[in-house]
Amino acid sequence: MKGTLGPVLTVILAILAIWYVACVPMNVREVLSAAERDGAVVTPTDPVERRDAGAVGLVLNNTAHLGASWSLDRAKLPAPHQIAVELWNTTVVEEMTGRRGIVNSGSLSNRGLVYHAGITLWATVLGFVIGTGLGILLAVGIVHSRTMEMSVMPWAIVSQTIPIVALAPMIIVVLYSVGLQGMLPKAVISAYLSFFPVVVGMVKGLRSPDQSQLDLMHTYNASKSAVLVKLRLPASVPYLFASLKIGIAASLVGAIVGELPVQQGGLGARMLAGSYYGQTSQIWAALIAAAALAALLVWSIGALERRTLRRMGVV
Amino acid sequence: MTDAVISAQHLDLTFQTGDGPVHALRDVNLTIDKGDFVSFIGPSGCGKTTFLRCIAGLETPTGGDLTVNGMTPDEARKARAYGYVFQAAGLYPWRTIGGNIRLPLEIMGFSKADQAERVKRVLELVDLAGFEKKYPWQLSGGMQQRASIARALAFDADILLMDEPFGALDEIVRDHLNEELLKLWARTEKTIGFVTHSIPEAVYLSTKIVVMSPRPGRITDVIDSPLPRERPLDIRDTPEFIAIAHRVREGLRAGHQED
Amino acid sequence: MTDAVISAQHLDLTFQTGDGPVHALRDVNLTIDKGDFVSFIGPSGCGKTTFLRCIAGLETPTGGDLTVNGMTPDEARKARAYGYVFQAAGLYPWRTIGGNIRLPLEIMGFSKADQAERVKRVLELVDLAGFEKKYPWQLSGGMQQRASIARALAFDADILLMDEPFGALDEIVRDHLNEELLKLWARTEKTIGFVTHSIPEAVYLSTKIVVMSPRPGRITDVIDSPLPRERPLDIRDTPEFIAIAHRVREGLRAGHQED
Amino acid sequence: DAHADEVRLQLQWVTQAQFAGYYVALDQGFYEEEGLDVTILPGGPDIAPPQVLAGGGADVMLNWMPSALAARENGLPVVNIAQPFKTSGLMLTCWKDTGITGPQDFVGRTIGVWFFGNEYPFLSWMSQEGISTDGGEDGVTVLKQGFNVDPLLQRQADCISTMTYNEYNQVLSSGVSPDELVTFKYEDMGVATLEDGMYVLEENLADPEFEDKMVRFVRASMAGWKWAEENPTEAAMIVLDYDETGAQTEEHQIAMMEEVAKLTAGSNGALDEADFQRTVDTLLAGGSDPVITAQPEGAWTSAITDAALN
Amino acid sequence: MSLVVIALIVWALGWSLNRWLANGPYAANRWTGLCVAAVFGATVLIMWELIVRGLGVPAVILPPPSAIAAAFASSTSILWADFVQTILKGGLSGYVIGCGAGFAVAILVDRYDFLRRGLLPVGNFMSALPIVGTAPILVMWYGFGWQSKAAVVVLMVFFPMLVNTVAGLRDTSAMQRDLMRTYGAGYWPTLIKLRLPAAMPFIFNGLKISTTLALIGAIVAEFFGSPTVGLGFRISTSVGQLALDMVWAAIVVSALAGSAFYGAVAAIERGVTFWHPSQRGQ
Ligand SMILES: Nc1ncnc2c1ncn2[C@@H]1O[C@H](COP(=O)(O)OP(=O)(O)OP(=O)(O)O)[C@@H](O)[C@H]1O
Ligand SMILES: Nc1ncnc2c1ncn2[C@@H]1O[C@H](COP(=O)(O)OP(=O)(O)OP(=O)(O)O)[C@@H](O)[C@H]1O
Ligand SMILES: Cc1ncc(C[n+]2csc(CCO)c2C)c(N)n1
Ligand SMILES: [Mg+2]
Ligand SMILES: [Mg+2]
Repeated sequence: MKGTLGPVLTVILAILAIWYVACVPMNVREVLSAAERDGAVVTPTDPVERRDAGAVGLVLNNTAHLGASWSLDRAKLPAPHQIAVELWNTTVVEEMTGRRGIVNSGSLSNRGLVYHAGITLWATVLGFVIGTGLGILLAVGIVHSRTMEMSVMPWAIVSQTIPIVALAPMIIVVLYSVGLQGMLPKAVISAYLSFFPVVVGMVKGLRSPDQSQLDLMHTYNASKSAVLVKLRLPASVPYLFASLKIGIAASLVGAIVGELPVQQGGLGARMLAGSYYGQTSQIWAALIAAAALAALLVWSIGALERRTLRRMGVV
Repeated sequence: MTDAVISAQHLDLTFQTGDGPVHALRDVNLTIDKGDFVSFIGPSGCGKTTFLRCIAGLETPTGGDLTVNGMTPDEARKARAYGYVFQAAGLYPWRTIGGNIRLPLEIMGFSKADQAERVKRVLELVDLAGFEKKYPWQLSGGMQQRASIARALAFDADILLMDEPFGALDEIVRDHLNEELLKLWARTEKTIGFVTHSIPEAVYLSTKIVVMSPRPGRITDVIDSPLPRERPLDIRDTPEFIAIAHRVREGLRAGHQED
Repeated sequence: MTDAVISAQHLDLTFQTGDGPVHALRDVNLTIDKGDFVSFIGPSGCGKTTFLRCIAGLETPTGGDLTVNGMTPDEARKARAYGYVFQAAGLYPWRTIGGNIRLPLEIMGFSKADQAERVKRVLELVDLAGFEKKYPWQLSGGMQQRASIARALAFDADILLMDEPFGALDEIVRDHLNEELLKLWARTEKTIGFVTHSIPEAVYLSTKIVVMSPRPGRITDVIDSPLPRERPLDIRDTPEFIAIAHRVREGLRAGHQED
Repeated sequence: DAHADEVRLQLQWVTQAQFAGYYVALDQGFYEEEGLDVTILPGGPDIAPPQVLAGGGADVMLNWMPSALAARENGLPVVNIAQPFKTSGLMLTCWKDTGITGPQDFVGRTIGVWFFGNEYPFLSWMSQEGISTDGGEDGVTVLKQGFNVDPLLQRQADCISTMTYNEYNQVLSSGVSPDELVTFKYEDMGVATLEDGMYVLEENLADPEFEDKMVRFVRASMAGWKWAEENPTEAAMIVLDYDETGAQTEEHQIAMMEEVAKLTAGSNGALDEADFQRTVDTLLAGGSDPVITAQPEGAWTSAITDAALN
Repeated sequence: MSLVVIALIVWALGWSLNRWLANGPYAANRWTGLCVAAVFGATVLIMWELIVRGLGVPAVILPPPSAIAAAFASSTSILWADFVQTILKGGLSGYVIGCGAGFAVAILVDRYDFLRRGLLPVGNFMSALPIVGTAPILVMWYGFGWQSKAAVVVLMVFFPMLVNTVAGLRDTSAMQRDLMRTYGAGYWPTLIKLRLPAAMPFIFNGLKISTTLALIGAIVAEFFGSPTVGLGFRISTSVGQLALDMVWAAIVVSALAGSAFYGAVAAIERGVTFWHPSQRGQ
């Protein structure tokens, strides 16, 4: 942690600088079209020619008309401050002044990011808990049964090549048909995505005790359950947490994916709505909210990890 | 043979591995009496660990007879007839020293009060009173090894099997622990099986030294030590000591040259 | 001091760690002459490794003077004045034995033909001819350690620094390698700095034994060995040998008792 | 009340004024008056309403007739019970400066089309025009259009599919003037197909209780539509209230409502057999690769609307 | 209903066969693992078929495996074109570019500690951007063709590759590095002769993780706009047409391609990191 602040700030500043510069060529065609509509003469005049011309060339030929590069409504690449404004408006401003904001209505506004992040968060957590629970159970099974290991493990790997994300809408419809609606279908997708890292990590963790640690148990004539409780599970804790960090991030992706087809709120719905109406800064704002949520979740797991390991005495 | 605690007759063990069978023990005959301190010495791979594991019921011989306290090793294991100390201390890092010593007691179902009492007693025995609440990594290597001995002593088995317990420690600490071990043995009158690589260690500690040689592992020499039971550290500079050490070294060298 | 290959004067080294400074070496004075075989012995943490690393230019002293071949250690390192052998063989597992020995030669820009020739020669020197194409993990620990010595010898530096090279090996193999090392030293007339934990090893090998004690690490005794250069293995049972060993042990014990 | 009959309606897109009639009926209590407890399930990308219907996740769905008829041929017997949309709102919107003046100019162009069961009208149209859609030199290059008008604005396509009430407005509101565009309404091209009909599973219709429920549902929904046509602003506001994503804007929904009203204006809910036949003919005329291969039988019924509207 | 009972019987049979295989006399055989997995897979397929038929699950919800196989067999040319479009053009090119860039940046980041401390946290944050949000943006930027899919894949695989490579380059023991220093070796010899070889297990770990990510990225990106070919296009369009058998056939293609891709990388890994204990065991 020590000594990262300076470099991180530097990198962020560099990214922002590059971003602002990139806005010009990225948005140049829209900027020029808008300028042309306002009566400016741009070169080349024909929009079809402009489509086929290089962006840098357009920038160089029309340096006088680039003022709008950082303030376009439907920018191909919105400028950072546009996103910041959007973030501010959809969090603080909306809650303070919006018709449905917390000040005026007493509940979080569905036009604000906080409300949607909350929806996503709960689906994520629910899915994560389900996925982690099942993952641990399967890992325990795999470690104790050779049959289970040999049968299930290869297919668990193959299952990861199935583009579950692409199937999300179908899964949701299928779950509809068995009467599951609302948060649960999203949680199922979340669980599916977080399940695999947990299985892999826990199998590794439950197997991490070395032969002499197992032999020690054997010399005590310890039962399988005693070995599990007193040796395998404690030994697997560091592995578990490493997997949980991957798992919770995957879970978040799952929840967001699950929100795309069912437009009933959540950051996923928000992103799609942004895309649907060409509100690029809305997509970006939702994206950043999602990344921040992910960072928060991973950090929480990390904090839990530190606390647990300290309680266990493992530094 | 009335007093034989451990008795092996024509013991044979072959491991089936991917590269074909490994003959780890061949025709091993040995009797260990109650109260003996027996060291096993031999080059790497000669089967010392394997033999100790057979006694502990952790490995099943493929031939011959082996009894521990008159039972099969597996029965003896289930009767918790012995404590086992591994090369590395092998304390569970998530348990305190006290928790580690309590581990076998929990598994064997001792009462809470009994557990606490025993932990206290063995910690004193190995000179670690006051370290109960510490975690293993807060202790030096030598202290950890003492804790692992305490763990093996906690449930008061008559036999103590130790597989290179001091292999990872430096010579000075090792000397010190050897002294302590002898005292402990004198106090508790346990039967001890002890694996080591070090000739001085074997000679210093044992009443009986078993020299082994590899491929296939077998016993080449059994030396009954004429040294007194009471042994100060500088007994190692005496001619008797040096003579035994010499005999052990020769036995080892002979085994080595064969291959 | 005409012949001094390595010379340390009032050497001091303090590590700055999270828990405050660690005084690893204090006022170390030592001269090593050409052709000497110098062993460093002392309890764990007394600074043996640190001192060797200072000589190798891998660690920078915080005080005092140190010269190697009349240069600073760093210059000596860049001039490739020494070969260094670590405690574990530390062969790169993705290279064959031959490839490992070739590694320094490639880096130092020897010609292909020269490389092949040297690899062949040092492999013979350490008795590993025929193993050039094998990978490290296909060899026993002792063979790996020999290969790592070969690697240090390949570019023919005058100084050989060895940090517990045989620490991980069993006594018999160790004896054997000690014998080999002595022969090699006699043949090549190199100056050798050798760290060990083992008193017999130190006494058996050295012309000069440096006893160190910890916290802060310093030299407590320097023993010039009266043993002849030619040393059969059973010189270890002679009274001279035992006397030196005794002196070393006393020196060590004294250092230990202080804390 | 507790005895209200439950009806679940699956929309084919997100909550927006395209579905105003149903939200108005819900909001104004028209359903309640009919003794119905209606749940409106918003759709979204990649949610196939027929699939939801088949899985029992909904009782009624809204769908475009080509998609519904194709589902019928694929073994899912859905039946149109009402058709609130009289006129098609589907059109192609092209840049004028590409020089496109009519379908004959499509050759060699890139055209954005909605898939997911919505591609059938376009494919029928092109095969009627004799234009290949396989992307060759002498045909059009078809893109699977996403959910927005970016492909047109970015000029990744020369033409894209738009709805009169939605995407076209979006193009305009991004600063493009109508003069810069050429539009081809399917209605004008003679290839219009029926949109946004109400469909149920055939087997359910056999149940008189269900049929009665549908009668009441259609009656209330049509009342909702007529209310919405008369009060477009209020209707749009109602829709906004039901939008859980909070993404819709007032201005856009009002504009959408005004356009949608034009499409529903001609319908009292009953399906006009001539419109049905025109749709079927268009789809059958698909040349080598027709959307449906045979005249559908029993794909619609007037029983519900007959009962509902008298 | 009887079909469901049969399904349960099949399950019991399959499982006991596997128990016997896994613990019986052939347990050590190399092919037994494959057999057990195959038996398990076959059991699941048979149960699927029987249960779908037994319970009369509509084909538009879940088609039986036989129908999927039939659809697969009758549309091989379509599926091949989809495979080429999505996996070879979008996935593979993105994979190569993304992994290559991740590797190159890792070398840079490793060289300059300032960059490591600055870039990794920021990169970590950015890697949390879900693709479902970035994909529409990239489709807008790079068009509907495979290029935008490749861009999505690049974005997905870049960071795992970067992190793994950086971790790998630091995974040398102090002794191994000191050895290089005793030779007076500079940055480049140390990189080439020590750090890169030592990093290989990590690099391959990154490469393996990236295979599945590449596949998923390429497919999902097609949902946000594509030409009329590709696995993602096929899946989404076929769902709309209620051709669920075709959807599953496309999924089978993706699973096959993914497994083959993963297997190929793993095979190369075995060749390159033969020396690593994890590979030597087998
Ligand atoms: N589980 C096993 N499977 C196969 N071979 C084994 C197994 N355990 C030990 N061996 C082999 O049996 C022989 C004896 O091994 P053992 O561990 O008993 O030797 P050791 O004398 O304890 O050696 P060390 O001093 O190195 O500990 C060796 O060749 C070893 O490789
Ligand atoms: N890089 C370092 N940073 C901080 N402290 C160090 C470092 N290296 C060594 N030390 C400390 O310096 C002291 C001397 O260490 P050194 O490794 O030289 O001992 P040693 O005699 O080689 O011990 P051993 O026999 O265990 O190898 C020890 O207390 C050690 O903890
Ligand atoms: C994935 C997907 N793409 C397009 C449509 C077609 N569609 C039917 S109604 C409607 C709203 C128009 O504003 C649209 C776009 C769909 N249903 N799903
Ligand atoms: Mg052993
Ligand atoms: Mg050291």
